Amino acid sequence: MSMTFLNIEFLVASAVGLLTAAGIYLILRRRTFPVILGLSLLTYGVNIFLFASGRLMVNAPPILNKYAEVPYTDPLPQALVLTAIVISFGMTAVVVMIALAAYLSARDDKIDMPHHPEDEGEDA
Amino acid sequence: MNHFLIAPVVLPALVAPFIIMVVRHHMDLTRIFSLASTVLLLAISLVLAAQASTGEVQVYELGNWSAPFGIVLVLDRLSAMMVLLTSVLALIINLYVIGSGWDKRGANFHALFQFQLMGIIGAFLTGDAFNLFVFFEVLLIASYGLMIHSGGTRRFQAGVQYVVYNLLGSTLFLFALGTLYSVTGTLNMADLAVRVAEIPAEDTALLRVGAVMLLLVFAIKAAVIPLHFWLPASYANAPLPVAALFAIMTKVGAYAILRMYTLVFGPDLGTTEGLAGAWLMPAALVTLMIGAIGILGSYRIGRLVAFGAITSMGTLLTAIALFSPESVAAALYYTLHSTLAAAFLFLVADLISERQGIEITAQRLMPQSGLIAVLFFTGAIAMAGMPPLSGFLGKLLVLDAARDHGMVWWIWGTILIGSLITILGMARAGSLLFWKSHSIPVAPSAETSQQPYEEEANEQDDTAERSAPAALPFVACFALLSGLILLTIFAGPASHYAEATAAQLFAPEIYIEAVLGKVTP
Amino acid sequence: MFYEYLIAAFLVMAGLFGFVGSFGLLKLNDPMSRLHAPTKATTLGVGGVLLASMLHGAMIEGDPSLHELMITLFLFLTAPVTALFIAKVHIHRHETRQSLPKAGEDGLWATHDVAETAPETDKT
Amino acid sequence: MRLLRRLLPHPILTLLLTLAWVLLTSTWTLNSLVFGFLLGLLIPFLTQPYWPQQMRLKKPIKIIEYILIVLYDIVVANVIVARIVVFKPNAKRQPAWIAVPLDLLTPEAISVLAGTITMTPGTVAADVSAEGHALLVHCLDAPDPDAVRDEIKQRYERRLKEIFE
Amino acid sequence: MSLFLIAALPFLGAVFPALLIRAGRNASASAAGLTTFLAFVGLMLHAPAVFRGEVIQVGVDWLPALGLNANFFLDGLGFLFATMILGIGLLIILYARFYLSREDPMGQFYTYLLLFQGAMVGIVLSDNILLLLVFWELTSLSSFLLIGYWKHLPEGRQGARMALAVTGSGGLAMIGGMMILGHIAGSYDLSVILQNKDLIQASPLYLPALILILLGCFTKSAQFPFHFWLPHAMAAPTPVSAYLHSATMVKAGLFLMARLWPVLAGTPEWFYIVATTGLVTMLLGAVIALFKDDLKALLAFSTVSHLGLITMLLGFGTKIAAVTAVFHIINHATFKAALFMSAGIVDHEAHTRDIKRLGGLRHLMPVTATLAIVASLSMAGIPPFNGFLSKEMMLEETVHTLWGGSHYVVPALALVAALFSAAYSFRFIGHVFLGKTRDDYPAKPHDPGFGMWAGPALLITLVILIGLFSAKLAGPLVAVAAGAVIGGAELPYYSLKLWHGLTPALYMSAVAVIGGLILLKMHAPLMRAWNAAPRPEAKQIFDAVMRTLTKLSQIVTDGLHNGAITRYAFLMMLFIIGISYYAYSTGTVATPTRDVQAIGAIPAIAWFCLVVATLAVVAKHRQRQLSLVLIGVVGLVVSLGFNYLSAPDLALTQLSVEVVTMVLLLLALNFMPKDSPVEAPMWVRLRDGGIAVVGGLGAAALIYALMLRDFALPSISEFHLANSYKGGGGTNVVNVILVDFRGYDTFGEIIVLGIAALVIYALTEAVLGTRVRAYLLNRKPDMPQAGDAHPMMMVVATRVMMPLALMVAAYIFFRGHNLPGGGFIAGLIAAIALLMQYMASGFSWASERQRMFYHGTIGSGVLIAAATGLGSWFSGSPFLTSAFGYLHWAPLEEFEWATAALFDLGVFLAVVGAVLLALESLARFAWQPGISSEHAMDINPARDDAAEAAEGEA
Amino acid sequence: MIITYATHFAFICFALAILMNLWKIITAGEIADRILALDSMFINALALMILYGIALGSEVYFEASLIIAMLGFVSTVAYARFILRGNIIE
Ligand code: NA
Ligand code: NA
Repeated sequence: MSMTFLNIEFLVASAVGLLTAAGIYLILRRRTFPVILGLSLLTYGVNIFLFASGRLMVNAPPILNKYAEVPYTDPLPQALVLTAIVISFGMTAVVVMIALAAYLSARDDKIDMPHHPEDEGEDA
Repeated sequence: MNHFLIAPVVLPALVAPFIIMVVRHHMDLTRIFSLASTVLLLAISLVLAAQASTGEVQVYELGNWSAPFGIVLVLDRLSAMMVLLTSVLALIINLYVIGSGWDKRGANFHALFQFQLMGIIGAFLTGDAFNLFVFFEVLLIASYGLMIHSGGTRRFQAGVQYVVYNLLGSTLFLFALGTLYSVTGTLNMADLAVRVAEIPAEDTALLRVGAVMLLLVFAIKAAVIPLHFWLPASYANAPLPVAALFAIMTKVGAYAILRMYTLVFGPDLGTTEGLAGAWLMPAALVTLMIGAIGILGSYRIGRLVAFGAITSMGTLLTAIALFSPESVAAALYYTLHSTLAAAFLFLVADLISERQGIEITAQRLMPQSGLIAVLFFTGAIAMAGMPPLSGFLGKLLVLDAARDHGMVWWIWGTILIGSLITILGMARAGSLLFWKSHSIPVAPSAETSQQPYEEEANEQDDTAERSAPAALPFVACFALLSGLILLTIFAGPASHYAEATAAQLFAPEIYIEAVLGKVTP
Repeated sequence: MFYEYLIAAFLVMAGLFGFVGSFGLLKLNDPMSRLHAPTKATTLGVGGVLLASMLHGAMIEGDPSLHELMITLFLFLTAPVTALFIAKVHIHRHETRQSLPKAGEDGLWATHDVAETAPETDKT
Repeated sequence: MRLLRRLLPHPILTLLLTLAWVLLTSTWTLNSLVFGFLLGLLIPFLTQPYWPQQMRLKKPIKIIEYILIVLYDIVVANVIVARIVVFKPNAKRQPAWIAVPLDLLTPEAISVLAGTITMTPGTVAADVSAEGHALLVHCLDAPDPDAVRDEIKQRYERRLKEIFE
Repeated sequence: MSLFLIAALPFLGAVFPALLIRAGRNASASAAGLTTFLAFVGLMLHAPAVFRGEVIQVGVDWLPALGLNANFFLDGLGFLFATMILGIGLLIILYARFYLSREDPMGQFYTYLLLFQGAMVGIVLSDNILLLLVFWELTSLSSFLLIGYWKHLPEGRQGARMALAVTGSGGLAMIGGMMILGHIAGSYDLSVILQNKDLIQASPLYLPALILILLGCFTKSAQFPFHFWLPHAMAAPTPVSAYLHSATMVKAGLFLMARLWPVLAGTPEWFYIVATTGLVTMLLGAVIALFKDDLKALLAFSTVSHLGLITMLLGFGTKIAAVTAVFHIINHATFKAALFMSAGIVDHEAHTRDIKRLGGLRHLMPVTATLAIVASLSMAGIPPFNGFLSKEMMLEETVHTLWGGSHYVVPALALVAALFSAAYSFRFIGHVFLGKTRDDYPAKPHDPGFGMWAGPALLITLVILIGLFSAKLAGPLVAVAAGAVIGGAELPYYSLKLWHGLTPALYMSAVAVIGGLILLKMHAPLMRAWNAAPRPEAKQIFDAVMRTLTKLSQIVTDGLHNGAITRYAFLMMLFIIGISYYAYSTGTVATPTRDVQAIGAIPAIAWFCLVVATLAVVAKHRQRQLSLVLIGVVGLVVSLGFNYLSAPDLALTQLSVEVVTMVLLLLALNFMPKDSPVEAPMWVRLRDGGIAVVGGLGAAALIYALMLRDFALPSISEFHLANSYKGGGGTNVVNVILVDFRGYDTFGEIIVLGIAALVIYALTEAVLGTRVRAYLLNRKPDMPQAGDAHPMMMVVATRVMMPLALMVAAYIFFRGHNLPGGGFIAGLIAAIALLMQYMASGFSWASERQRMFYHGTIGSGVLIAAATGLGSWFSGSPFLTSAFGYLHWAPLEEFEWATAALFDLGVFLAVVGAVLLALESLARFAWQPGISSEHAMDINPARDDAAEAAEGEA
Repeated sequence: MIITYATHFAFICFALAILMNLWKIITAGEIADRILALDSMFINALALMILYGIALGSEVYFEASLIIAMLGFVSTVAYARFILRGNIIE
């Protein structure tokens, strides 16, 4: 337990980094489904990032205690993350549906669009 | 308490659910309510503009919580101008959409349209950085719906890309906000300005990262190269009247850059020095050029106009990147112009593609060819920034503002050469679409119906209704054209307003004081 | 003091059963047997913790609450369904009509009773 | 009476829900009780369409006995199973499938039986037969499958039959 | 008449023909003619003042911010040009009325023509160079329309685009030049600029400004090497050629050089650029003209040559040369417009303009022949016609011009040019009108009606009269115009007369005429040689350039925007990381102010789970369902982490969102391939991995650094903690922030959710309205299906679970203000409770029984939230101001109420509606005729046995 | 004091259980095993959370456990239904 990286900040920061990295990697894949997975991971990453921007505290939930003077963690980032979670849920739902619609219409779930540069005749 | 500030946000937020709940199945009623809402919105915007034109900055404390603890709406000249612009555009496009029957080609158009307006206007009015994020998301998610309105394979495919790309942008937004909050401990923009100014010089790196990430977020919205890739495919594949509405969306990005980088990270601030200046100008110039090249290289009408929009964003951002009162004034004037011009050309493009399909090739003469040709020609002039329309004046203002900048030759060269390429591209497209058609004999045949998404055309769609020429779309087009003409004739007053706005932006103390009260050092 | 020992006993028991449940998941060598293991964790494992928690709340903190019972209720309601579904997955993928005992007068087990409920599927 | 039936479609459920509310809030006040009761009225009313048939209990009192037996079985069987899991080599273990023919008819009763089988360690209810007249049970270690089946029928099914049918 | 009105009249006039399209040819021609005539009269009213040397000025501010003012002024030069523009314009309007055929849209023609006319008048009257630019570009645009007027002709379209490309680019260069000029002079007003010769010529920016402005002038006036567009513009109807390409537009460049002569001319740069260009153009144009068989092409190159001549004169920079230039402008306009019109008449009557198919026309159309021959002689420089006079003066000037130290270069080349000029003029006469009448004309030529030859006749009269009485007739005009050109300085001595004595110029003229005749004699062999000689064909080069440009643009555009979002996203990441690193590296970092916090083993184990699961998602992402399971692990650990780090609300939200998301993804995955193929080559995967690692490291380092530092100033959340209970009435500060301090965010957030559901619904409608529906209906499952779709145990469990879950939702809802929970989480739980029912008993069974209209639920949620917010207006407070208090109803204890709860109810409803609408929409995709769920469960012995019994009885 | 030790013991047991679940999720050859392991992980996590509540003497972690008890089931059923039927709502 004396290893220097065994601290909350390191664990959280590395989790952010890992989730972000995994998210980025998957977003760069060529099918819609892995991209959606990547977006999910990236969302975790950024939510934790935003959460950690209020610094980290253990056993100090921002629920006011009428009876004792206790420490409270920063409630604001929590509220922000809540909003962000909800919004990204809506976004995920939409992107899943559009991806599905695209797949069903084109019978192909490649995320890169087929490219048809029409060769036109002389244009004058 | 001046409730007019919240009115343009709440109004569509009430009308949209009302439409969904009560009149969803009655197209006529839906249209009436949607249109009424847009008209009312315009009226409110006019009142707001009148109020803002006194130079006073008004603050609306939501939930009665004072800044920086609650969220505030702030009305200054800039936000009033943008709200007014949005309302004007909204009304015209609403008319067009109703006239062309686009709103009937899929579900929930008007509700999404109202929500879209709510998002855009909310973004212009808010004085809170996180709330800006929320309203970005509102306007984005509504735009996703509008973008894929009525469906179609390519539209869905482009839709996926549009959403994914913007989700990346939203993620970056959160990274930026987290960083800024973590450094400063606040979210209110005025408060951010105060606190950022007090950041000690020996610990600026993290704030700089946050500031630049924020700038990049807005740059994505504003389609700055190389963050613009979302734009061409999504605008070109969206229903073109929707793309016309989207003309304001890129401006949201430009607006946010202006707001943040005058109010919070002002040009004189040492902490964030060089963040925008270092790359925004070259990027803006490349944007302009790529857009112009895209116009010449487009083989589809929607894509052509989409690149036109990119070009105008390049010009606009060039002006913004100069970051002087003159250049910002020029940028604001150009914003008015380019929004109307892009929307105008998108609507004309829709008139064309409804009749001839989306390809820029010579085809049989379309119905109402003459009138549409005139519209296209004027739209092209506007887009290319040729005289006599306001685009030329806007460009001259930008060129003039760049006179003393170190990169003046690059700026002038790019703007002028970009204009030339734009002209060539527009001339090419116009002569193919309108002139070459005359050399093709009129032969009525069954296979000439060239609906862009014909294979997936909704069975419920009444194709007869689709092709029936209606007056309302032309009314909408002429309304936009009149807007451009008015902007040209009254260039003096308009640029005067822009100057006053720029002056207000470059004196952020008024804004800050209005939001936070007397600032105690 | 008695309660402390009681609570501790519950906790130790809970820990042991919880551990054994997941250990079984690794140790047992056939999939259907592995399905048995988690029921341990649910019943005595979590049950022990819940009991300990209730006792702890009532006796140590002086804030008696029985809401842990709700968790128990949910677990007892859901665990059999979970097990059923996982068993059905196993039956679906690995068992045949022959490998299972005869289903009495009904002839076959519901999971294998495909034709009646779904359009024909060809295994490709 | 009909009005009462409409207001109180599931009196047991209402009771159960009121109890759940009190348990959840853990506040033993009149407010809580009243509020919980109101919700206990409202929620069954809202979910009524999903309960097409009335669930009838013949001998509700027997439930308590049944629960106690099951709890006892759970504790005992847990220990046995833990021993099997930890100490008995896989090779010596004798897993088995058992088909348990059912006398029970109502879905509720069958479900409770299946739940019981699963919750008592060592057995898992894995499937029902195509028309619901038998249960497929898997045993972790059953040298004598018939004994297990008989125990299920005797110890649980019989009691459930009394309670439900 | 005000100059404003003169400038505006043509534009007003342009409106009438457009409106009168249906009123007939005469109506639109009269409207056009009348307005032009009015403008002409208006102009003439100023003549006395102009000839007195006065300058008439009017002005009004237009865009003061820029210095762009609507200022006009009229001096001699402007008067000369305006007279030409309006005067010849009148003749052209008359001519065109008869020239154009019945099929041609006359209204359009006059509209374009008057637009052009207005632009030209604007150029010559502008007293502001920015205003001048406006008109300048307008001429390009309107001439584009005029050249392309015959839309069915490919030459018209191509010529129009070529003209636009060349003159447009010159115009844009000129914008740059004008901006610099204005910058140097400190004003864009011409009257100011013209006063600042020394300032301008001393400026280091003089040369760039000069070059840019000249680019504009040269392109417009078809100077070498930009001359090639002009002949192609001849595809325009002849009235257009006569007007634009002889008299007016091409002279705009000359006008501007003359206009700016006082401040730009007189430097060596000016001389060498302008004079040389003019000289080369003059020579080249003349040579090419000789070998053109097309009448209009011949005239076009002749025009090029004459424009070069005038340019050269202006380039000399001497006052006398300027006078000569002005004089030649007048002369050229008269004879060249007449020639174009004559050529047009020939074309109109004989139906060909090909010289090789013509000849002997003097017998068939004597009037036309007379007019054309006189004009040609004038062009050839034969006395006594006006062309002779100015050409003589030009040759005289060349003799006095030193070029690169040599006395001979300029006169020699000018002589050659004059010689060729005479030759092509003679050819025009000889090969068209003289010789024998032929019998193979495409049509039988005869003189047209008076209306058509009246215009050229009037011009020819001028040609002769100016030639004979030059000093009297043209003298004053030349004087005032030239006076203006040289900037009001004293005019040099010159005399406009036929006989100057035996001057070098006279000898040169004689040589030119004789040589011209000889060249004409040798025309046939010369023509063969010419045709055999290799030479660049401007049109082909231009077309090739344009094609290449277009192709290149397409390649660049398509290459950049190739639809590959994988690459777009990669570039985006790269850019973001790069710029962010730049921002970081240019800042300063101080030492951390906070200590790290130690932790125990459990969080470390949780972290380990997260790491392993995340890596596994990446490694196994191709197995789609498996990666969803793994994401489930990630979500669980994240929720646990939130809980551990004092964020119970977040944990609850994350957990419930997780479930709904999973269900959604599984529903979608049902239709999609279950695996992703390996597509990217190894290097791409490595590249992506590289950027991912860098991005991840960046994010990690950033948040780590942030966590080790304190807020620069105390966070605003201290206020929230302090006021949550006092001002918000709740002890769960997060919830109070959500529904009160930042309720507006939450308002936006539920709208996002609502919109998401609407989008999904609309999308479902759109997809199911297409042939996809048929595909879905006939779709075979791609995995083998098990029996028993709606298992009995699940259904029974759900029946108990659903009310309990709703109870939990209620519990979570009501306690949210004070303890973890709230409307959003409650909404999700309620939605999941209903979702369980869907999963248990199937879509059709469940949706038949649901009483909610999800659209309505979403709508009511948003409306309730908004109405709660608006409620505060009644107490005069801002939107979303909350209120709370305590109620006492005996025998109950105190009840706390808060408007925040009402707001939260809105949130609740919106969430329930949105989630269910989304899921229901997805489930609709899966609906197939085979799927029915008449009963809640598939197997129910009680039901079946009862049915059997009933059957048995029956 | 004894409670503390007992709690720590239980913590370690459940933590090891979770690690074993993770091992199974990653390595199992059969999707049913993975789902089972995930379900177990949910339940072990639930136990851990209640243990935290005991260790910290706090009630605020209760709801999360409640939710896990309710919702872990839903996702498990969804995963399983997906394999059984493809369509999880039919
Ligand atoms: Na909450
Ligand atoms: Na809440």
